[in-house]
Amino acid sequence: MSRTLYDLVGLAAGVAFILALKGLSHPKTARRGNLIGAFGATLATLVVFFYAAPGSSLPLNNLGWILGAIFVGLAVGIPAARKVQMTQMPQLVALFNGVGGGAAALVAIVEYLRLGDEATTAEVIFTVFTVIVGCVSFSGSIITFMKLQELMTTRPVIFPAGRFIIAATLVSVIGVGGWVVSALGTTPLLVLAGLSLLFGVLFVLPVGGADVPIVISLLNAFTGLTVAASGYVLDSVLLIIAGTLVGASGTILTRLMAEAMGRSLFGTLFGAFTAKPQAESDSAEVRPVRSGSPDDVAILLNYARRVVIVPGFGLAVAQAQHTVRELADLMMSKGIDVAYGIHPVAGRMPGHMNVLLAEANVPYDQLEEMDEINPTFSQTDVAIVIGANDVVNPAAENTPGCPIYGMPILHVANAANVIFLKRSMRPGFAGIENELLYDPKTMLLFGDAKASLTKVVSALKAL
Amino acid sequence: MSRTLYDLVGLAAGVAFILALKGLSHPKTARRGNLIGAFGATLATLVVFFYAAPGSSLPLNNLGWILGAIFVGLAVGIPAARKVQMTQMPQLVALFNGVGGGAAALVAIVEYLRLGDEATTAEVIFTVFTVIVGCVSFSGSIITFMKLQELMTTRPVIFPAGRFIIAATLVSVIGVGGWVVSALGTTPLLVLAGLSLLFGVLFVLPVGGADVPIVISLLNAFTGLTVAASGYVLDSVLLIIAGTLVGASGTILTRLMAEAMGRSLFGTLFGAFTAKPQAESDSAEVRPVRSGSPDDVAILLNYARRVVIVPGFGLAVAQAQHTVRELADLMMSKGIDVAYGIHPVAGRMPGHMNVLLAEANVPYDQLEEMDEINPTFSQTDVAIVIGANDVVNPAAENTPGCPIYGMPILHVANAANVIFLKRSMRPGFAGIENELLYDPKTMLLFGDAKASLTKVVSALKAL
Amino acid sequence: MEPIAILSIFVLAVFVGFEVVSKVSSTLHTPLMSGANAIHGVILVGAIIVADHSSTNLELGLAVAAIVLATINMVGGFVVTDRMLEMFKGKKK
Amino acid sequence: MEPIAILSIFVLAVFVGFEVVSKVSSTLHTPLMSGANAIHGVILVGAIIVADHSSTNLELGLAVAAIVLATINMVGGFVVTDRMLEMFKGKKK
Amino acid sequence: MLIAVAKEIHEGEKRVALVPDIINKLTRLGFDVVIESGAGVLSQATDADYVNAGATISNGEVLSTADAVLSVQPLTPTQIATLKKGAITISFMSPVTAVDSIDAAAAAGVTAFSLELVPRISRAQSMDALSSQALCAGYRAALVGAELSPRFFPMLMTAAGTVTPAQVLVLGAGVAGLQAIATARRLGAVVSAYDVRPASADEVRSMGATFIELELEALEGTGGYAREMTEDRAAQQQALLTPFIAKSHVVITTAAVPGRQAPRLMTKAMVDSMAPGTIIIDLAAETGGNVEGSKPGEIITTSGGVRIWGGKDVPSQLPFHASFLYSRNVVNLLTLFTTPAKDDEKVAFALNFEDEIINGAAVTHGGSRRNEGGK
Amino acid sequence: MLIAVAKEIHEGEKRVALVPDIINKLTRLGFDVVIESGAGVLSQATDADYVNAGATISNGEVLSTADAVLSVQPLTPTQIATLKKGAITISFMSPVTAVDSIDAAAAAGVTAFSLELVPRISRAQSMDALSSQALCAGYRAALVGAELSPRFFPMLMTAAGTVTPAQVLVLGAGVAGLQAIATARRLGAVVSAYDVRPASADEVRSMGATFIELELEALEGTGGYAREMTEDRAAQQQALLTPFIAKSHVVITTAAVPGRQAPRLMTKAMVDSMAPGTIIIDLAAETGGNVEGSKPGEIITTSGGVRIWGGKDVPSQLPFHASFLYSRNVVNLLTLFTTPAKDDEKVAFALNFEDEIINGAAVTHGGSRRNEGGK
Ligand SMILES: NC(=O)c1ccc[n+]([C@@H]2O[C@H](COP(=O)([O-])OP(=O)(O)OC[C@H]3O[C@@H](n4cnc5c(N)ncnc54)[C@H](OP(=O)(O)O)[C@@H]3O)[C@@H](O)[C@H]2O)c1
Ligand SMILES: NC(=O)c1ccc[n+]([C@@H]2O[C@H](COP(=O)([O-])OP(=O)(O)OC[C@H]3O[C@@H](n4cnc5c(N)ncnc54)[C@H](OP(=O)(O)O)[C@@H]3O)[C@@H](O)[C@H]2O)c1
Ligand SMILES: NC(=O)c1ccc[n+]([C@@H]2O[C@H](COP(=O)([O-])OP(=O)(O)OC[C@H]3O[C@@H](n4cnc5c(N)ncnc54)[C@H](O)[C@@H]3O)[C@@H](O)[C@H]2O)c1
Ligand SMILES: NC(=O)c1ccc[n+]([C@@H]2O[C@H](COP(=O)([O-])OP(=O)(O)OC[C@H]3O[C@@H](n4cnc5c(N)ncnc54)[C@H](O)[C@@H]3O)[C@@H](O)[C@H]2O)c1
Repeated sequence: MSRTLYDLVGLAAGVAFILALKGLSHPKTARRGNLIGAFGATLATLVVFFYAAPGSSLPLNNLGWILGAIFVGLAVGIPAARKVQMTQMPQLVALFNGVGGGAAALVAIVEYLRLGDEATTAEVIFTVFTVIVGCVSFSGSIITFMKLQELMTTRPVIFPAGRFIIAATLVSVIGVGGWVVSALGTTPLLVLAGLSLLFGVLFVLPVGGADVPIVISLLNAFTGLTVAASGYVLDSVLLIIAGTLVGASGTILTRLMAEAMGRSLFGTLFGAFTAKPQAESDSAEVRPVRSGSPDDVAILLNYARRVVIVPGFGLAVAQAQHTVRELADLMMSKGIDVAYGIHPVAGRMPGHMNVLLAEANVPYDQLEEMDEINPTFSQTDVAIVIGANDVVNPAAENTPGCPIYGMPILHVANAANVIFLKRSMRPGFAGIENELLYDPKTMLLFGDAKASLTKVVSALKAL
Repeated sequence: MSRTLYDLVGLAAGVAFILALKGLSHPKTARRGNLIGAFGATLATLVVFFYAAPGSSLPLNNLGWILGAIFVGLAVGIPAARKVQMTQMPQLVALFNGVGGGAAALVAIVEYLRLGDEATTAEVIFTVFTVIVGCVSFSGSIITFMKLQELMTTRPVIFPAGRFIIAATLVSVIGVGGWVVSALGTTPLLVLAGLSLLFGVLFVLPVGGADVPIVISLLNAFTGLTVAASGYVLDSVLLIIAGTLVGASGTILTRLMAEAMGRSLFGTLFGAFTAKPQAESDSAEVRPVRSGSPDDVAILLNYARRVVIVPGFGLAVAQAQHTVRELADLMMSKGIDVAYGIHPVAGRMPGHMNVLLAEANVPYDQLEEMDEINPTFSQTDVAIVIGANDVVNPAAENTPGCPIYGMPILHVANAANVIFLKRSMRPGFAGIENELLYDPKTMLLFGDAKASLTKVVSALKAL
Repeated sequence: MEPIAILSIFVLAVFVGFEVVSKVSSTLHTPLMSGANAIHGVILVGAIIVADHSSTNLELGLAVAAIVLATINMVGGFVVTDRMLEMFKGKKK
Repeated sequence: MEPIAILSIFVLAVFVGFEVVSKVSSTLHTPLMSGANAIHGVILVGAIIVADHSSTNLELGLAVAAIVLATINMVGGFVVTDRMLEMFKGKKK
Repeated sequence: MLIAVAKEIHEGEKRVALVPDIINKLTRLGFDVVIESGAGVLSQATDADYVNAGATISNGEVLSTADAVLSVQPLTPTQIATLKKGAITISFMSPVTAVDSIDAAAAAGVTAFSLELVPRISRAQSMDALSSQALCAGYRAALVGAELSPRFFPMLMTAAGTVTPAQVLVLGAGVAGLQAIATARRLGAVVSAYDVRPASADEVRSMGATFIELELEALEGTGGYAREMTEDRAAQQQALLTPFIAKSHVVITTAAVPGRQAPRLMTKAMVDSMAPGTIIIDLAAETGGNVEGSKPGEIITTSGGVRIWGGKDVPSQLPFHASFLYSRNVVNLLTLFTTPAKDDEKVAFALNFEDEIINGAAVTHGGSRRNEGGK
Repeated sequence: MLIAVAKEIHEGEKRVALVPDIINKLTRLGFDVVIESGAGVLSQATDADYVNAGATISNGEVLSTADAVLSVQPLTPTQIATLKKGAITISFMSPVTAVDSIDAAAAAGVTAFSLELVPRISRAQSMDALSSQALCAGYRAALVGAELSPRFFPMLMTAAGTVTPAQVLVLGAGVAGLQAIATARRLGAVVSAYDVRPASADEVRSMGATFIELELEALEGTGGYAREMTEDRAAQQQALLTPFIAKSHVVITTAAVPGRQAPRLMTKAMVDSMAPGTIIIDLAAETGGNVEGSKPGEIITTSGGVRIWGGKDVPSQLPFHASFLYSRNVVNLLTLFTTPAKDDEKVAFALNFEDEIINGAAVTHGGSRRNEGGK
């Protein structure tokens, strides 16, 4: 196979990766995007077997070892990916990222060993970069995996003088890296690898559980850059393009994730250098809730077959009746089945919701009484609770003695997903906590109902 | 200056061009984008003077000629661009595009002359491509310029057997191109240039006035590709990147333009081959109107300081009251001054508009009576007429004897821009034509008012 | 390849990478990260190349380890991404 | 430069070109076209290079003509684009 | 020149032909305005308000010296007899019902304008008192319907059960009908409507109500008005409407054909098909009634418990705004044939019978009747 | 077990304690239901409707054999004397105004439930007849205000000039006040409101009206009710409200403090500050009046041309739906202490005075009075 053809196939695979990322950034095309990516990767892998670099001959040397190793990889990777539970996916991604980083580091080391003194300075620099970043990614990812899998504490691990140790490690990594470049040699490189692995561990330990996904994303981007660097050393356009793509898109993605989660990227990453031990003495644990963005809500709605809107006093306070109707109309135009579930005492006046919704011209036949709608929640994909609280509070059924005990409620908890639009964690009229807010299937969208709905409408339109 | 530095600067200019196009595709950043592009171009130009290709020496040969030519170019280009009237800009762009194509063709010819027999096949192929496309672009642009400037008829020029002549020309262009590649030589190249110029003329002649902008855009994209091809021949990364960028973005843009204008790209381009003489026997001339897209409307609104909404019966028919309020709220949230101008007999019942707008909760103080609002139109940037017609029809003032003569009207024509949202060119209640629809400052957005408004709202939100 | 060519490719790929993901919605953050992660599994290609080049046992061992890791990364990555995206499947209409 | 490098650059630049303009609103179509048009005026660089290389009068003449045309294209293009964009200037707030 | 406004003497008439806030428009033209004491009191305009607005109040007779007399109801023949020769009077002076007054005006050499006859052209819309008063009547019709109904109009879902919305049916969707639709819809009722004019389907929908399509030919007259029905057609329409009427809680009828008796839309049988507690508002009661058995100014309760409210002087029931709008209509018409005071010239009337509006609306002039048939 | 519904004998009472469509709920539990003939006629329920729904009609006396008697107004002492010992009666039997009946019930060994005393807890909302009837009253208040006003409520821009919207002021924004706000807003009026409870500002705004903030301390009582005002505070409030009242076209007052006279919100001077033609709707007229000079069931016209409508049995003016809602409240309360028929067991009452609602609402039991003060 000619070099030209080989390069062309590599370029084609690179194009496939671009299309894959493009596809993955839109819900409608995400699956197809992933398949295109897989196709590109398969193509790129297959073609190496048919291309013999100048000087060597087909079939590849060590073909048995190569095929055996691939087989082992498949035997480990596929079942792991297949069997993992939905909730454990993030740690698996972390692990996969880590092994990728490890592979890149190993490739760099082997190539370095082979080239020996022939290596140009540029090649050595890229090799050093690959080894450092690959190792950091490997060990860091392992730690994030352990945190997410709860094999270790999810809270920031901070030890006395930790930040000095981390800083010292980083300095030595850089120092040894310089040593490798100037002196060459296998030993310094292995020392470098070891130190990098240590730095990876130290770097991730002080990161708190909530920030871990951001760190994974960052390590992912870095791994991409190591692949690009390997591409330089191995003279492969494909690796350069693929690695750079991942590096660039991963960087953007890391920033987007940090923004979406309301975290400071800087704080997350350099927390390790600034964290002080006393930070450990946290206040009483706050119960976690799942809060989402308008985009998340829009996507849930977009892929629902049936949505029930549950309005309450907050809808009236926000005067969001027109916007809620707009949302309902939009969903209906997408073929989603939409109904309003009206609790008899929602609001602060009998018929409060009717007054509001009639003002927004919501057709009367879309309004369903509590007794009509309650049996339908089990066939409902999303119940979206807009400024209501007491009327969906399960305490009315299971907490004898609480002020609303005995009041019939809307059984939104029977829906597959529950979305709450409210401004805060404050309770409603009756002043009692709503357990449903902490339910794993609940997503909270904080903010004034009108503002939130407006954003959801835009996001849904954009899908 | 080292080759590396020279290349780096070229790459930097390429990046500037990317940023320029990125900026130009968003109203907020468009001007800055253009400046970045200009900066990149200046940088790229200046740096050639300091880089001497291996073998030659600084200063450049023929420096006087070069500087003189640049000076002439500046002396011609700047005043032309400065003085041109807004309405004549498209033809100027066409002209600029044409001279660009001509320049690319000349560069290719000169390089070909210089290289002589040394040229590789690839170089020759690229040269031939550049010469053909550059010449077509040049002569085609000149014809579009003449059409737009009304130096010749704006209607499709179709002559008997025209399509056969065009096809024959194309075949000879390709044939001579092959001849140049296989035989080399100056004469064939000049013949090629001549034939290409002829083809450019023939290609554009049958295009009707309305389609001309699409053709300009296409020629622009092609010129971009010739620049990329020259980059290959001249071994310049900058030219490759810049040319490819223009080629790619120009192609997309051509498609977008054709879509926005509701034209078939294929039909426009290959009209030349399919047009038959009898097409000339057109029906009575239809008066041109300016119709826009929701995006156009949104941009006009976004950059307005004061907008007056003029609702009419069509708003009621479309039941678009809620959507119009949403639009008004959105504009107000952007700091635009918004008022509703209510004509006393808009609709079909006294107070019809009040009933509608009150339903949508439009605050009463945003509604202004005819006598209040009329004097303010001259300070109004955009008057958006939604499903109204008779109440803004100037015939009421200047066509004695027409059914509405003597009725006071809203003087929307005094606003800087008038937008009409209606479904067709049909008249209103009184059944008389509205001259204002044909006014150059009027933009029509066809479609049901509610659907149109919904799109405008989305577009405005996206800005 | 000439450095300027590599640099150009790098710069352009950075732009492409930035552009294609710059407007992704937050629900797709995780699948996108996972997909990108799978893509860098093509280091497998590099691992195979170095395995082919390997002359010592050390080199071969390390290369084989790299192949195993890279395969896990690539194949597992695409499979897990696909699973994550299952929610976007069942859309009627 | 190697063909594969050039091809890669070309392909990536095509993607960049597609991506950056793919969502432009129609009001910007004309300014964008005009801006892109100005950009291909960098053929001026090529024209200067060939003018430098020119050895015959014919070559020089053609090259000089190319420089004139390219300069008009580039400079005029940016200026006219800027004028078109004046409407986006006066935004307060 | 003196413009006089007499106190309305027709029973139940609460409007006044001129409200204080428009008087400055007349005085600015150069007119003097005199108001009979107490003329505005039923529409919330006190004598003091008039004086403040620039009019004079007279406790005695105001007509004999006036150059123009404005009123809502037509002046009686007795009143007309006291007018100056050549004086002008503007009022609702229908050639169908006010024949006496018209004859008297002709005899007295008075130029009488009938607001009913102002042509329905765009330019005349500001003088169109039929529209402005129909607007008031339509609003009242819906309000009275809501007031009389034993049911809520809106839907309300409450802890004590769900109140279903009232079904309101509007027959005749002219100005009054459309306004009745609007008002009933605002209150939350589910409204449907029927009319014979083809354009009305769109107009009804534009108010957010449902239009009832019957498979009957449209009856389009001239000037946007309807034509009269044949008996056969009336029977067909009644039959087709019966099911819609039977399920309504409130029916509002507003159908009219200019210069004719009101069309009969509902027979006794149709009324009897309705449930007890349902309400019928017949705005056309004064011109013969759209509904069999309706009496102007009365609420008739049928044996089936249906109440029929017969409208009488309905706009008068909203006296403040009805007068407000009426005043403007009258003043706009007056201004049409007025040459304002300028320099030394005094204000004067200039009747140009070439003008479609003046020609259409003047029923008497120079001692004889004009415009026999109405339009 | 027999449940009886007597015809209401209180003058002006048009409601009935049980409407036909809820009767199947009682018969399904195992009750027999007897209705005095004609009991439902004023709320559009004929005897035939009751029979169809499963009740029996009695032309004679129905009370003496009944185990439970449902009514709207409290039974008179005479009626109570005819009841079986241990029988149950449910009605509006206010410990403040219906002392005679309560004493009679105690004496007769009857268990009397007062709907006024049902505690305002979430579980009891479906039995909260005060709320359901206040809803009817609030709707009526706004409708009557619109009906009486000589002005349009909505804004209308017409060829004859622009009608400005009515300014409506609602004082007291409880259930009735909020519903009045909603209805007036629907009609297009510009509505503002005032109340003493701190939560009411948000509630008023949630109806789209403007809340009037006065610099006065809030008066929050228990159970979501207001506290009584001191005289000093009353005077301050009156003074601060005067400018708002003076510019209103319609004022609707609904203020109440449970078990107390209605607070005086408007003095005569405040009434006089209003323009002629303005309307005051006093929903509290029966309990002393929020407005000085209001009389229940009458329209008082002041010398300044202001009309004050004094509410009397206001929910009765919407008899169909008021009865509909009331019936459900009563049935829900009854069901609370009913053990339904099952297998061989007959339906029975099981009064559990541990239950907050039963304990709160029962005013007499076992021969003596309970719950002296009201809540
Ligand atoms: N219907 C009646 O007749 C009546 C009368 C009196 C009392 N009640 C009582 O009122 C309650 C009604 O239940 P409900 O579920 O409708 O209301 P709720 O329980 O009072 O809950 C309302 C929720 O809306 C949220 N909210 C307030 N303003 C908001 C805004 N601008 N945007 C978004 N969210 C907003 C609040 O949370 P944040 O503060 O976190 O935003 C609050 O949790 C019941 O307890 C009922 O018994 C009813
Ligand atoms: N107010 C009154 O009391 C009253 C009573 C009777 C008559 N009139 C008369 O009615 C007229 C009122 O003037 P106007 O300007 O309000 O109305 P108009 O002159 O009748 O014009 C309405 C315009 O709306 C457009 N339209 C209709 N449906 C639409 C939809 N769904 N989406 C978008 N556009 C739609 C129509 O154009 P397309 O068909 O192209 O969409 C039409 O040109 C005057 O002539 C007046 O004299 C008034
Ligand atoms: N262009 C203008 O200046 C102008 C001004 C005001 C009104 N108009 C138009 O004039 C038309 C009539 O207005 P109006 O309210 O004065 O009319 P109207 O009072 O004469 O009649 C009321 C309605 O009754 C309807 N009607 C007649 N016979 C009927 C029947 N048998 N069954 C059912 N309905 C029947 C008529 O079609 C009309 O809509 C309307 O379309 C209105 O929009 C035009
Ligand atoms: N949780 C429940 O089950 C439930 C049910 C119904 C009503 N409520 C609440 O109970 C409260 C009272 O309802 P209501 O309508 O029966 O009350 P009400 O009839 O006792 O009083 C009417 C209103 O008058 C107001 N008021 C009293 N004195 C006043 C004064 N001096 N000036 C101005 N306003 C004065 C009160 O604050 C109240 O809002 C409301 O907040 C309502 O939302 C709660």
